[in-house]
Amino acid sequence: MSTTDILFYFLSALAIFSAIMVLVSRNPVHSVLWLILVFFAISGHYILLNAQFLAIVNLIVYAGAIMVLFLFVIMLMNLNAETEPQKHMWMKLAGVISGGCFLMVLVSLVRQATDMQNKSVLMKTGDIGLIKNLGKALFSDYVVPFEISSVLFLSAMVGAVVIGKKD
Amino acid sequence: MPIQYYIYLCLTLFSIGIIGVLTRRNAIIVFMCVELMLNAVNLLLVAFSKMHHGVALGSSATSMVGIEGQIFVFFIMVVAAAEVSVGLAIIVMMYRNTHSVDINFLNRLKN
Amino acid sequence: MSKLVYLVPLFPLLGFLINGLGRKSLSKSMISLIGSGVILASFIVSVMLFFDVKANGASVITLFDFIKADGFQIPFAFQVDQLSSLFLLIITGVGFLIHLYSSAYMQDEEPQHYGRYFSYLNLFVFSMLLLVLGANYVIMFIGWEGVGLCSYLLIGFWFKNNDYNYAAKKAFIMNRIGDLGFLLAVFWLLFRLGTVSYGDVFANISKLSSFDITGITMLLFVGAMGKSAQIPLYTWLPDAMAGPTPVSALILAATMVTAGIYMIARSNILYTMAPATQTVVAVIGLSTAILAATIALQQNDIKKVLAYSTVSQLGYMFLGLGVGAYTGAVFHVMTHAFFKALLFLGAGSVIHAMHHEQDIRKMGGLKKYLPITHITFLLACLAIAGIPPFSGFFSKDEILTAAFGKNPLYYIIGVGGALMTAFYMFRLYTLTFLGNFRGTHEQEHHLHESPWQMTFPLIILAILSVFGGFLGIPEVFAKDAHSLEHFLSPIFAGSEKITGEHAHLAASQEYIMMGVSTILIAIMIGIAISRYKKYQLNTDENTGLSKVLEHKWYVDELYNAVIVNPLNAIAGFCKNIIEKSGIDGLVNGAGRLVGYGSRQLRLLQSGQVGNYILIMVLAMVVFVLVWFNDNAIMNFLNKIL
Amino acid sequence: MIPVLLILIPLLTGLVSFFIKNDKAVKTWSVLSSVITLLIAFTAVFNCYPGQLSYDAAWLPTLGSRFALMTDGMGKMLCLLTAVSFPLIFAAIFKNNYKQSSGFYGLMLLSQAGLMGVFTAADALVFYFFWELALIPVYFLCSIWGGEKRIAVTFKFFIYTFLGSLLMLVGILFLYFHTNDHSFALKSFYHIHLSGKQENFIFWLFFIAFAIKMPIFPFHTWQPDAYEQSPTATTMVMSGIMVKMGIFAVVRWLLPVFPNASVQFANIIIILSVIGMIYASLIAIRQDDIKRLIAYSSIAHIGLMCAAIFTQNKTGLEGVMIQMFNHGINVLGLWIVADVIEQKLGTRKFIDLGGLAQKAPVLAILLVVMSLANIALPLTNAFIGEFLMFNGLFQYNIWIAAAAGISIILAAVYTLNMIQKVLYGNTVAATENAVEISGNIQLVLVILAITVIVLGVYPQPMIDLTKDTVNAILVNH
Amino acid sequence: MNAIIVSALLGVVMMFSGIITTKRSSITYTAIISLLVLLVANLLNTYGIWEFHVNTHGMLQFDKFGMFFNSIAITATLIYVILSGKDIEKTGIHVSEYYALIFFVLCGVSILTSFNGLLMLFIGIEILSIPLYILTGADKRNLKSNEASLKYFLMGSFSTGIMLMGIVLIYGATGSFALGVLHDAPAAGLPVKASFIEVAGILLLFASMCFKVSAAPFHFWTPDVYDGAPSVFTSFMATIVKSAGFIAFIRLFESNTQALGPTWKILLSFVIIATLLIGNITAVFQQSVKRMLAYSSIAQAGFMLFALYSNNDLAKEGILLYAVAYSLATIGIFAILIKMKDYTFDGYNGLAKSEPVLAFTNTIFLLSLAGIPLTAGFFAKYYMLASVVKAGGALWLVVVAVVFAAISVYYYFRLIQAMYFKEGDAETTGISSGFKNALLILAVLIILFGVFPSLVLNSFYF
Repeated sequence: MSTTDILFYFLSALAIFSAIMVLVSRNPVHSVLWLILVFFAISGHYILLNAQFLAIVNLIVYAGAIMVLFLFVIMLMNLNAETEPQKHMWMKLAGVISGGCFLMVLVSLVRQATDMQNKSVLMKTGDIGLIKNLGKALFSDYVVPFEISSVLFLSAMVGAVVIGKKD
Repeated sequence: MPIQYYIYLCLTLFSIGIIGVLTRRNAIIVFMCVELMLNAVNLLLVAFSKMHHGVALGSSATSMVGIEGQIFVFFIMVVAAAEVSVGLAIIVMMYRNTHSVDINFLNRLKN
Repeated sequence: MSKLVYLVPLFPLLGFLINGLGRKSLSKSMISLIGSGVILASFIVSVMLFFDVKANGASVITLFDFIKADGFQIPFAFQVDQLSSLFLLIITGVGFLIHLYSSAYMQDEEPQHYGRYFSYLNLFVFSMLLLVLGANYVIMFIGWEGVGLCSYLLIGFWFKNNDYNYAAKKAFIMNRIGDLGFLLAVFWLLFRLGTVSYGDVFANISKLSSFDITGITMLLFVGAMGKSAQIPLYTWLPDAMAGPTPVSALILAATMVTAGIYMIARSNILYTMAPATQTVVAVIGLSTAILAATIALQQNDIKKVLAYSTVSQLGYMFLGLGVGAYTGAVFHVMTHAFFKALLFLGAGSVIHAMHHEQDIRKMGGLKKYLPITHITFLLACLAIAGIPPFSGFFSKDEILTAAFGKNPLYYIIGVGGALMTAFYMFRLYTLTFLGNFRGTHEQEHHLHESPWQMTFPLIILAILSVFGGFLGIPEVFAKDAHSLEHFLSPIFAGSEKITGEHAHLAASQEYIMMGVSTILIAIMIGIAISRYKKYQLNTDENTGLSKVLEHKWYVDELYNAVIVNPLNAIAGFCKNIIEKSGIDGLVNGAGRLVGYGSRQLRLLQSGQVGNYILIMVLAMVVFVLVWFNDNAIMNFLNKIL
Repeated sequence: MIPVLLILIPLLTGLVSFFIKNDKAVKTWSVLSSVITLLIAFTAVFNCYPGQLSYDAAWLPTLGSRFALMTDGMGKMLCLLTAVSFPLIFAAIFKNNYKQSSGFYGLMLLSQAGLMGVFTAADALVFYFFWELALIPVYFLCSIWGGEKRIAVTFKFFIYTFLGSLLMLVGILFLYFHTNDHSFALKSFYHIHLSGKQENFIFWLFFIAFAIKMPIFPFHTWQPDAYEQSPTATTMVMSGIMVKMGIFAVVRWLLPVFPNASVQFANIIIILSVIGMIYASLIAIRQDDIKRLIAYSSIAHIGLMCAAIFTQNKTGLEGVMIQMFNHGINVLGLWIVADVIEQKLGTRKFIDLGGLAQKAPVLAILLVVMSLANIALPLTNAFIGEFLMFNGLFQYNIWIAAAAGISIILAAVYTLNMIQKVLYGNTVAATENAVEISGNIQLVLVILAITVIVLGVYPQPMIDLTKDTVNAILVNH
Repeated sequence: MNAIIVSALLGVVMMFSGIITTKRSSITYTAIISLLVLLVANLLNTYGIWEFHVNTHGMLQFDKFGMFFNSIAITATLIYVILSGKDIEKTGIHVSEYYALIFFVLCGVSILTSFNGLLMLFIGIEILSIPLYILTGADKRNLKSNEASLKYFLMGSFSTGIMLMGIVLIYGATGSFALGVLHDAPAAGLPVKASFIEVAGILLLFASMCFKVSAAPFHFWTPDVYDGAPSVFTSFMATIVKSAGFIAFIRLFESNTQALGPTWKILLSFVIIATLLIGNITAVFQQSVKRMLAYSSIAQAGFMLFALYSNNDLAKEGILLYAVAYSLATIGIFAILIKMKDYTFDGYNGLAKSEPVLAFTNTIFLLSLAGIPLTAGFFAKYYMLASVVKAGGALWLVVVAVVFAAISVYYYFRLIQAMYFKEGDAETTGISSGFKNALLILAVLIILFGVFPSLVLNSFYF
């Protein structure tokens, strides 16, 4: 077992464990922290896949900006384990079972997928994940969606104003 | 690393996200679970992109195949960021009016 | 001459229109003048036609195409031949007398009702003439239904009284049952032959199978049952006495009820070729004759007695038709028209005098108050009882003799009926005219003979009743003296050819039969007179058979129990259960189902985001499962669709 | 051009009348419009302009539908019926006062336009359009001016018939894609070739639509309620003319298009119709309301027509043709009488009626004439039609004819019941002060009565008028 | 390209218009003028007269179908603003922002009519959705509006997650986000079921698209959101946005359905029947007209899905006509609804007496929705049914559909009954004669398209 494998398994286990902890934590603040851990694990995966740019962005944008925003909101609302509402047991069970079913059917589909047999992921090498290459592609081939997504931000901005501003 | 591993990993994370959406009542946590789903997607995208890249490298050493996957991840992050800003604004607005972020509390509209 | 035949029905039609439209503006005398005048005019034309036919034979006059559809053509055509011209004479002749009689009898009515009465009467004559004149079964059917309508209108003439209305309705509906049979027979003919004209039908009779002929004749006979009041469709006729008495005389004695006989006589070839039907006709005719006669024995309403007597006599006519004595039947129609019209008019005179009292138990001794009525009534009674040489004797004898030739049993039963006829007629006569007056003093005070418009027809009809029989003197008495048979022979020639020459009875045997029956009848008359001469009014209930007879064998009750009530019940069931709960319930149920579904499906929209997403996730799982099992699903769908 | 005028005149005048605010003016306007339509219909019937009897213009080129109209014998006759009925209806209700009468008359005229369109359409899509156009105004008429339970009842009626017509639309679409030239034209439909299974399926789609419209047992339950609750003028349109749409449609769009299926299923349909006849007659016997009685009687009569159509012999079809006209006339008369009684006495229940013959003899006579026509007495118009139809039925099967014949007897029972309970007997509280009918209505009823008699004595022109249709349909077989 | 760029720019213009003027009505007029500009720009592009030349690298592909739909959407928005502009002004203080968001939505619509890859689909859908989350919550004081907004947002982002998973799986199987690759996979000789990953991706993508067009069982957000959102924005969402969703749906699945084999049709027919069932049946017992319209929009979606099912030329023509008919009628109905004081059916009682023009036009709109001939709605439904019949093999589905269409009459006509046949005094506010005239013009348009649908379709064919 190579280092890559070990790292893969470790990061995977970490991601899944942290993800589960996001769910089971009663305290929303803990959930946020566990989620940040998931993001870290995923960033680790990115690095493993030699997608450095995304790894960084993931950390900065997600783990950094977005999760801080979440944390900020939760703190603002003063949410904690005591105030955290809990679903009825049966509803939780139903949720877990149906989510599990969803996983099962998808996994069984993947297992049967013949075209995915014998395909492997290029680990650690490959330079498409480098900032230079991504940047080149982003500002040449993908300039249209890039520009258009500015509209998205504009509307999000307007939205934040409309919704957030006190009348 | 076989692609299946990544697929299973990402599907698992994705499903955990779904389960979270289904089992939690706190709107913020639910939203976080959606973010978890998006991250699972991102990881899978990168994995696929590397897979396709690996295949393409066999024929051409300078191939850029697979880069579109990573670009897509970039856009997902962009969208997610926008969504988060709007979503949190909505949640805060809700909280302002009801002092609650419980989604079960959202039942004035039904039937 | 025969080109003018359209005038015959046209006059009454004009009379109907003038009287109907002008009933408010015309005076009573004007109305009666028009009403009777048009019939007289028709009578005169009929007489001319009669002699024309006698001299030149039959002819068919087509006026226009009534229905010209694919495959067949029904002209509006009249047939003037021996049979129809004879009936024309009876209808217009007796009809005229009755119109004349009515003008006095109905004098008490308000002018507009008086006008209405005459217009109905004219319309009736018009329809009857159409029936008789039509050159095909459809025109006959028009008249056939037309007289049914007129009888409905006339029976229900006094429409304020709901009992009368019921009687009228009953008459119409029972007639309709018969009409359906008639109509089906017409369709059958059209279907097989593509024509319903008498000439074409009788000429192409060989194209019909014996099943067809039997079926057609049976169905036609069903029509005759309704119109001529035979078992089982006879119960309307006694009830129909609700109408004014002249109407009873016209419709129920002289004309309409004999339509069935006319029709069968008209179709004699068909019947001759269908022996099975003939037997049915004979048996039903005979049964009706006896049944009605028994009922007549115990009736107390003067008109009811006459009504059952009519039914009974009609039965004899059908017996005649059934045994192939077509001439005899027609002969009896004629004589019956005379004496039964006379009886009804006489009864009307009595009722008129008694101020609408119809119960014979409350009469008696009217001999001295109503001399003309009395004499004419007596003559009519003798005629109907069959005492020689009155007309009834000849006609009835002809039928019975023919019946004997077919089956002696017919004869014996027939004679039994004749005896009953004699008995009840003279019971009626005795109770009415002999003995002491049993009515109130006031009635007695007002008793008087009727005006000339009423007595004149009585006298004429009495003369006809007495001498009418000489048209058909049996061969036993004088060779070739049966002038009626000679006159009608072209009509029945076809049948004669098939049945061959009658096996004549020995003259001596015939004499003995006549003698014995006459003696028996005379004895019956004697018994009747002696028994009821001293009759005193008692109100004790009859018992035993008398009670059964008084209640007409409970036939009406039977019909109510077997047909009317179940029909009502079924109709009610359809209306209240099948319609409301069944079909409409299903339709409304579909609506309610949608409503119920709506209320239930709404619950799915629980308002909980968690539930919504749960269902979405499950749906996606189902999507994948469907995709996995698409073959099974396709097979299933293919199977059910 | 004539068919276009027949549609356009009521359509435009109808639209205009919405804007006429004066009661009197709108009534006069409507009468005027309907009389002009009648005159045009006469020119069609008497074939004054033989070249103008059809019309064809581009409409939806991409869909293969053309605005094609034509008038064959059957079309002419039904247009004539429509054109004759409306002036008579308007005259009969001239004295009635409706709230917002401009709307009332406008909608009436619109429904006339729809009916004319249905009877002249030579293109399936055009036909469907007018089929619905005739329905919508009637829906509003019934719902606004109807009786107490009008809303629910009309709603049921509307959804029921609308469902039927949607099924027909599916059928039309299917046929359209199976025509050789991708067209909705009648001719293309006549030359269609379907497999047996397809034909059977589509046949029922069409038939159910028509069966609901006619209506045939057991699709009839909307009808008595709708007739009872509608304003009588609308009921006259519905029962006098609109039910003919169903029969017309069967003759024009069902028999020739599905020759095999209509032979194959003839048995079922005829038996259903005959059951319906007897069933409706039985129910009519137990009705205690004039309008409901006439409604059920109408169901029975329509049942006979439907049965006669499916015998598919010339006699039966000829009978159906003229009976369509005759039934329209007769039932119109009956409704007018029912309306008069309701307007004057405020009740339709037999129990509150009686003795009207004493108070209003003219009305009584005319009602009797109409009733006699209703039971198809000879020398009334209905006899001819029923005679031919029964004849056709007899050729098909003697036992079915005999069973159907029972309804002849039952018809007499319920019709005479009605006459007796309304006209005869002694007067009761409601009829004590009844007065004779007045000018307009008397005139209308007399016209109808004369038509009844004239067509009963001399029906040949009517038979000749529709002969071409009958021949064309049966030749197609 | 014009529509995308101009709408984005005009969105910015609208944003700033709030700074330049505080007069609300002038903002509305600016919006109307801007929409006209947008329309002209799009038409110039459509007729090939002038356009922004941008190298999209195959990300976008403009065709007449898409551009024609843009025109429809823009025109519908124009009508919407003309009719309901006053009510947009009343919703809150951020009038210019609302208009800006509407323009951004139109930008999203233009992307959805021209996307040529899953990336643009995704971005387009997000640009379409995010402004809607905000508009739904625009009535900030109203708890219902808050709730609707949050529900919409949570479910919307969840469905985005599903969609992304679908896209990724497809990418994994085909190595591309382009639509063409997806189409070619089965054609390249692969056994239909070979690519399980792709199938899974398509199924998930399908599910998320179903969510966007509110097809059952992904429709749950629709009634709540339509009900809770400010009516004036519900009108916009239920019409223009929804039709755009369908255009995207059809674009996406136009030619790559073979990958799913016959299952595709089974699946789709299940969805169609479920949608028709839930939409129609549940609408029957609604007491609020607004909520009824929400369910009715689900029912209409069921019909629009037929275009997807039959997937032929007729379907594409039909969906355009459907978009026109449905949008115009619904905009009209909502415009009237907004003026009502009481949104329940009883609130409409006697409207015909107090406001005959409103009642009349509303009737026309309802008849159009019900698919009664002589209204545009008839031909819309007609095309849908016709396309399925033409595609063949699913006549039973068509029969089921018409049965539901008959049921739909029930709830549409309930409103007509309330207006015309029931006694009551319906209260309305702020009705100007201009508003009435606009409604009348709209009604005339609907009838015109109902008699001559080629007016719409011919311009599609030029």
